Amino acid sequence: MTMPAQDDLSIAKRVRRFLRDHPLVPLVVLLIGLVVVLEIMRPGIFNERWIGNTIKFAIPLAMLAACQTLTMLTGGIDLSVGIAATISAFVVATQVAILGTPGAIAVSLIPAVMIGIANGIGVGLFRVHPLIMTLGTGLIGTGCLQVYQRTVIATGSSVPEILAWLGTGRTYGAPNSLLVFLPLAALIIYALRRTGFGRLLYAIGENEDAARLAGVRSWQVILALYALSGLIAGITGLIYVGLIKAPSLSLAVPLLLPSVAAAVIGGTSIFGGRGTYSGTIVGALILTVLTTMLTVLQMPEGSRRIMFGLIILVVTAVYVRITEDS
Amino acid sequence: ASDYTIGVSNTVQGNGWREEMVCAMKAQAKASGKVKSLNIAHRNTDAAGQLEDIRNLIEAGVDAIVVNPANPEGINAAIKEATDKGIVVVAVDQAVTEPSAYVLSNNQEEYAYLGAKWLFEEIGGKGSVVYMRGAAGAAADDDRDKGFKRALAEYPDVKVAHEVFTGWQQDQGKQQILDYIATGIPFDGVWTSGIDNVIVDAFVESDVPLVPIVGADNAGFVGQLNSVDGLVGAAVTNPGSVGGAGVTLAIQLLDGDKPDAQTVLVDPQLWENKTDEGKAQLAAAADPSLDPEWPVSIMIPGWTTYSKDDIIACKGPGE
Amino acid sequence: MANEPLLEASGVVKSFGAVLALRDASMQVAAGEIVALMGANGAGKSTLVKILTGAIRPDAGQIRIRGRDHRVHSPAEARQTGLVPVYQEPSLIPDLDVAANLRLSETPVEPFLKWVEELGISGLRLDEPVHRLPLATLRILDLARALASEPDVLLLDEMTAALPTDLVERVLKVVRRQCELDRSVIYISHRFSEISSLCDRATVLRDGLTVGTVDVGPGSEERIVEMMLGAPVKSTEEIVRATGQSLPVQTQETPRLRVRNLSSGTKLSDVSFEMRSGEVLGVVALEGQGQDELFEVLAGFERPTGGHIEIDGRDVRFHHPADAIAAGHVYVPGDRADALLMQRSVRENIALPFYARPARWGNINMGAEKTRVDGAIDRLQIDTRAQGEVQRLSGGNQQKVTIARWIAAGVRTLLCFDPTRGIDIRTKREIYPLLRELAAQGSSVLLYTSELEEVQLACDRAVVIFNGRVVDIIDAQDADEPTLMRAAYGLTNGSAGERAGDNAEEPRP
Amino acid sequence: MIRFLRSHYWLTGLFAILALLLVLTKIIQPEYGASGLDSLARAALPFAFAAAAQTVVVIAGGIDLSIASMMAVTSVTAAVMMDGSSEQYAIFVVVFVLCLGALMGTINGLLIVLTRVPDIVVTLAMLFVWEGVALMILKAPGGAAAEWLKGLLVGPLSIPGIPASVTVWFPKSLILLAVCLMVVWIPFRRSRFGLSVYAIGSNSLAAFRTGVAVNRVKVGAYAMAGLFAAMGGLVLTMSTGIGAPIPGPYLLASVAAVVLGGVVLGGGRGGLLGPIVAVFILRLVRTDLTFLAVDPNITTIVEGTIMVVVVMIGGLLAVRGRRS
Ligand SMILES: Nc1ncnc2c1ncn2[C@@H]1O[C@H](COP(=O)(O)OP(=O)(O)OP(=O)(O)O)[C@@H](O)[C@H]1O
Ligand SMILES: Nc1ncnc2c1ncn2[C@@H]1O[C@H](COP(=O)(O)OP(=O)(O)OP(=O)(O)O)[C@@H](O)[C@H]1O
Ligand SMILES: [Mg+2]
Ligand SMILES: [Mg+2]
Repeated sequence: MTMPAQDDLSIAKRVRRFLRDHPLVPLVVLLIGLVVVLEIMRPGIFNERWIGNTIKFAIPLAMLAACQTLTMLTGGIDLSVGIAATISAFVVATQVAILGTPGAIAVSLIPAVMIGIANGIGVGLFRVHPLIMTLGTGLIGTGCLQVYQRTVIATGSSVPEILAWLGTGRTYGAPNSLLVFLPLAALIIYALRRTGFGRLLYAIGENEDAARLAGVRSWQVILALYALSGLIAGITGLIYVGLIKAPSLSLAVPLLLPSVAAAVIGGTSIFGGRGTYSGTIVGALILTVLTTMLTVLQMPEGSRRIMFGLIILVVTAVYVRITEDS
Repeated sequence: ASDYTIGVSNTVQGNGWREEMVCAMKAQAKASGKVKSLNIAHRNTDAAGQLEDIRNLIEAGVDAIVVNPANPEGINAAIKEATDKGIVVVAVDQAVTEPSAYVLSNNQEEYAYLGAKWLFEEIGGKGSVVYMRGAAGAAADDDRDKGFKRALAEYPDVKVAHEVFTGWQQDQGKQQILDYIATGIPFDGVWTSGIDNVIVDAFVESDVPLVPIVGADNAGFVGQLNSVDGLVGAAVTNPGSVGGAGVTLAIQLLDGDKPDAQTVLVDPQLWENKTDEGKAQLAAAADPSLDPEWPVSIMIPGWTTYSKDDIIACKGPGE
Repeated sequence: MANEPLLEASGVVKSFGAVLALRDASMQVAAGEIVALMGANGAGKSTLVKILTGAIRPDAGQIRIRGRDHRVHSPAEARQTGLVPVYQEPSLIPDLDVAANLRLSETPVEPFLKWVEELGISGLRLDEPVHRLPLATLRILDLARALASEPDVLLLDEMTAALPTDLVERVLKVVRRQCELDRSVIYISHRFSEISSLCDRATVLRDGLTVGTVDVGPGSEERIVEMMLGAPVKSTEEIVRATGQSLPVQTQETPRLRVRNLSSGTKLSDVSFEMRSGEVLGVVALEGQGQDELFEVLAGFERPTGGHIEIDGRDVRFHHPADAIAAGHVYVPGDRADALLMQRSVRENIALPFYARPARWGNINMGAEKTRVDGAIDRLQIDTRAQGEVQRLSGGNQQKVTIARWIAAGVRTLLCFDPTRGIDIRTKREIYPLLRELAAQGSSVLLYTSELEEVQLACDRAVVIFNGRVVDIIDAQDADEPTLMRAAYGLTNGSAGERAGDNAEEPRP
Repeated sequence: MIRFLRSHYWLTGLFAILALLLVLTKIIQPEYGASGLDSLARAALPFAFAAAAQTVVVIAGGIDLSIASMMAVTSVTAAVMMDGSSEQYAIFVVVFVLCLGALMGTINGLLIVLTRVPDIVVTLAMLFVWEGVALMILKAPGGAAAEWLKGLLVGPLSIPGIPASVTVWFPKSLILLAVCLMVVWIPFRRSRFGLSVYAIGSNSLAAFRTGVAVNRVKVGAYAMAGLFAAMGGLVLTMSTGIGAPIPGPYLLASVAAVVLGGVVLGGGRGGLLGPIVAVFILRLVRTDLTFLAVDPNITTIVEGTIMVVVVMIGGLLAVRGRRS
């Protein structure tokens, strides 16, 4: 009877185990791989300017994806973030002339948070399916934005300096939006790992009955969660309007599907209980780099989209292979 | 007497151009004094969804329908059903192939041709341009592509360095041009399908020399043509107010005045900021109080009778 | 059993990532033989069953059936070769009705119904969705389905763990009959009484290793336990006696918990009893007599439709388990899957109640958390080799985590619903004293158990419930199995209701 | 009966809402009648097929984000093939396109099973792939549809012997929908395959232990979704007379209908009827809003509110139902 010792493992096995226990590593490796491919496709693109641009565009995506990650952890989803962000952006641009920058920023976050609270009440207290609830509040938000837009057509719009500076400016080559994003990301990562609230998100997502048994009133957590999601979406809208500098009525709406994609590519499960925000951030970067690839690929639009889809598939397939058990 | 009810069907929501179109319809209906109410079906959908909306409008008993068609052929069946019931149908912005409908459309092919020709001329008839199209698979984009290709054929030394679809989305257009600028591959001009002001911003923010840029007459871009140092460019008009013109045509038809032709094309104008004449046109057209996404050509002489205040108020009859 | 073995496994190895579940497992079963597979929680019994029936693949090892190599890739293939398991977890599809489940597994309905009847379940509706059935019924249906396919080798993995005593008797009878038909059974259970009444031999696993096979007979129990645990152990009675002296009862004292005329829905009607601090009060009942509802009401899951709950003399109303917890009432449910976050770590599972209130949503003091959690892990001796995810723990260790949580969070009244279900003898010997110890420190414990012998080992008194009412309250020294059994069937002499009522008013010394 | 109502409280509630809406419609627009029903049915067709496609995969425990894109592929394929070809050839086209749909679905399913990537990611990727394929087949809206195919959707059914005043209430499009769905769904529900789809959605480990070939069943479910998507694509071409390569708004609508229809995301529970009724409810809401000539922007608000409120009421009813 031999005792196969625990450390008597081949290097390959050990590498695999390491990758499995640190799922962020393969994700980052895949990201780097994509960048290398891009550089081969378009030599010279990998420069300071491009990196800056990529980060600039990845940040709003990663922030909206934070809303998806957090809600998905509880088995939910937030389809209203695209419109919530857009509303904040539009309100700030139209109110800045009237209220001044600080006032406009403060006022612009209110509707986003209200959408979040409405979601929280619907999902947490009335048990409406998050998908329907957030789809519904998204529609309601869209309508309200259009009505609001009617009332302010004559006032014109302008993007506050500070937001433009945050959205497009750079300091020592680094995008200024990092000033908002890095603390936010650190806070989210910390909150998920080291706070009671974070623990409860995972707990509710995996087994709500078990959480209840442990004395958790889940509606409280859900309400706080969706309100937070709305707030993050609102802040994202502000950063995004600073970046695009054109407050349109559908500004951040196109980011909705990619925000879900960034979270799932980063390893978050839509059924709840599994996922990390650091994975989501890398997922957002991967998607942004893929979009660039799609832009610089010279081929008909149809084949371009096919390539885009296939790359997403291959990247995640490789990732799954590397990280799965035995 | 103000007793007509007019139905409106539109399939894109949340876009400044379409908002202006709807406001022009409302303002014109009110200004005409002949419309009791407007019944507007306005949402994001496809041709099949528009069929549904038109049929609902028929059921609702409207006298005329002004429609911005999702594509030229897809809604013919419902248009036929409407005209069979004696309802007047006017297609605006985009033509339809159903012969019983009247068409009052912006000339999309000409839009692209005019701008592209100016651009190729501007870069001296040779060099490479970035071709930033609209949404892949959209009928209007296809029409514009025909115009662009026609101009391209006239300038054999002009090459398309890069062709992308912005999906008519500001953020996408901006990221695409920034990505392309980052590759460092030189190019001599940019043609856009209306996603224009973010392109100028991208050049300014990236600190690279501006190249000639062609866009639409959106308030934001027109303002930039007037104010951005070193920007040479041209705005091609693509009036959203064509909606108001459509309402006028529908009322005329209901009143029994048949126009000479079934199809009226509104031909675009080009305003460039190279010549003094062009500068004057642009300065006159500029309107910083408008939403940057709104085309500045808020009226079509001969077709619309409302005032600027009317269209900005965006109120229909009875509101 | 001289003839060639029907089933023979040798050198079976299986690892799950870092956890080596089986190192070198082997066993033999001859035709017509009932072999017990014994081992502590996490020894690898379930893993071996899964490998034999094709649910998972071994890393190495040889399995032969009737001398021929046995390679199956799915339980369906295994069934074709005559190997039919009843796994430790229910395997019926929860959202389908019973009939659809039978169709899916291609089980003939007639024999199935016959077995169900024989196993003591009456009034089963074939169009009932499975998720509405109680756990015990699910286990019986699993078994009936396995029997209906007339297996050569039947593998029963803790089949009886969740069953009340009456059903266990039926199961044993049916299993015993299998070997008369020259069929074999591999039988896993932590209950020695079952093993000695049923099995011919016992193969013992320890830490994934087959340490030997023992013929079951008088006196073999001590040997088996020694092999399982690798060391001689004190008997249960000794341990319990050492810690669990019944407290002298002070009648004046306000009871910790007083339940008056409690009812809930149709299942629970008019239950009254009292429980004092420092008392372990047993609850004894046959399947479905209202004990589930009683615990759910006391734990704040359901609102009672009538009656009162008093804690320390004050009337309380629970709207949510959180209210109950705030009042010191904590609940350990019978089905551990209800209580655990299977994908999270042992630590997070144990620490979960710490953060339930919004005031505690903030920063976690990791050091303090670790101390508390480790304390509870030590106290319950949880095998934390696979602590990264609770689902990788063996069933018994999972069960311990559900209790450890409340040891760490603090408890005044512990509502334990069958806590020793599926728990090995060593752990049981840890849990009884633990309950007694908690009681000795001033907590009270309400303990429902499906194993009647536990009542005398762990409890001070036992409340017997029949048909939603308290029919008797029996002191531990009188609560031998026959007495309890008779009471549980509602066969107490005298007017049970009155006696129970008297008891509630004026507890017997 | 009571037992049926109780166990199908969700469906009962949906039918009640539908009936209520029909009454409401009649009040708003007294002329609403057979022709209104006809256009309602025609409008519901593509949504109904999209919802059916989504229903199958959701029951199987998955989700398919590529449904609208597959509808676009099949729609343009049909339109291109029928462009300039004979009326009889269209029969072949229909068969071909249905097979194409099933094939696309099979590819989705195989990729999920083989790559072991979660369903949502695979079908998200395939959303782009199928969209690209549609664009490669047709750059801009175009193509044609056979006249008899278009005619299948128009007007009421005419059955000899039954007076027109009766048949007028049976729009061909509604009959077509019912027939297409039943031809696939009834055998599906009766088959072992159908059971297996519910089983893997309910608990795939238990299904595997019961002897279900989990992967094969999953691929089958996706293939069936592809088939329904192809039907959806075909009716798009039939109603518009052309093919359009840009996917319509059917993805979110299908998910919404599935959830509204009482199919549980995560799998195992629900049926086809619920989502179909939900589709009709959503369409009828839109009709009513058009009749009321509500300001178009308010329309969006009302639509969102109704969606949320319906589910809220449904949820409250469900809780009541369980209590009693
Ligand atoms: N403090 C409170 N304020 C407002 N409503 C409450 C409060 N506590 C409970 N409720 C109501 O009671 C219901 C139950 O909510 P509670 O938080 O107690 O349960 P839960 O944790 O959400 O679990 P479950 O939904 O599974 O019952 C809620 O829908 C809510 O309407
Ligand atoms: N899927 C898995 N992943 C990781 N580890 C596992 C897995 N399944 C089982 N194990 C580990 O393998 C060991 C053996 O588990 P197994 O379930 O076979 O024990 P058991 O003897 O059946 O215990 P019990 O009596 O508690 O049911 C345990 O340490 C367990 O943690
Ligand atoms: Mg086990
Ligand atoms: Mg509750």
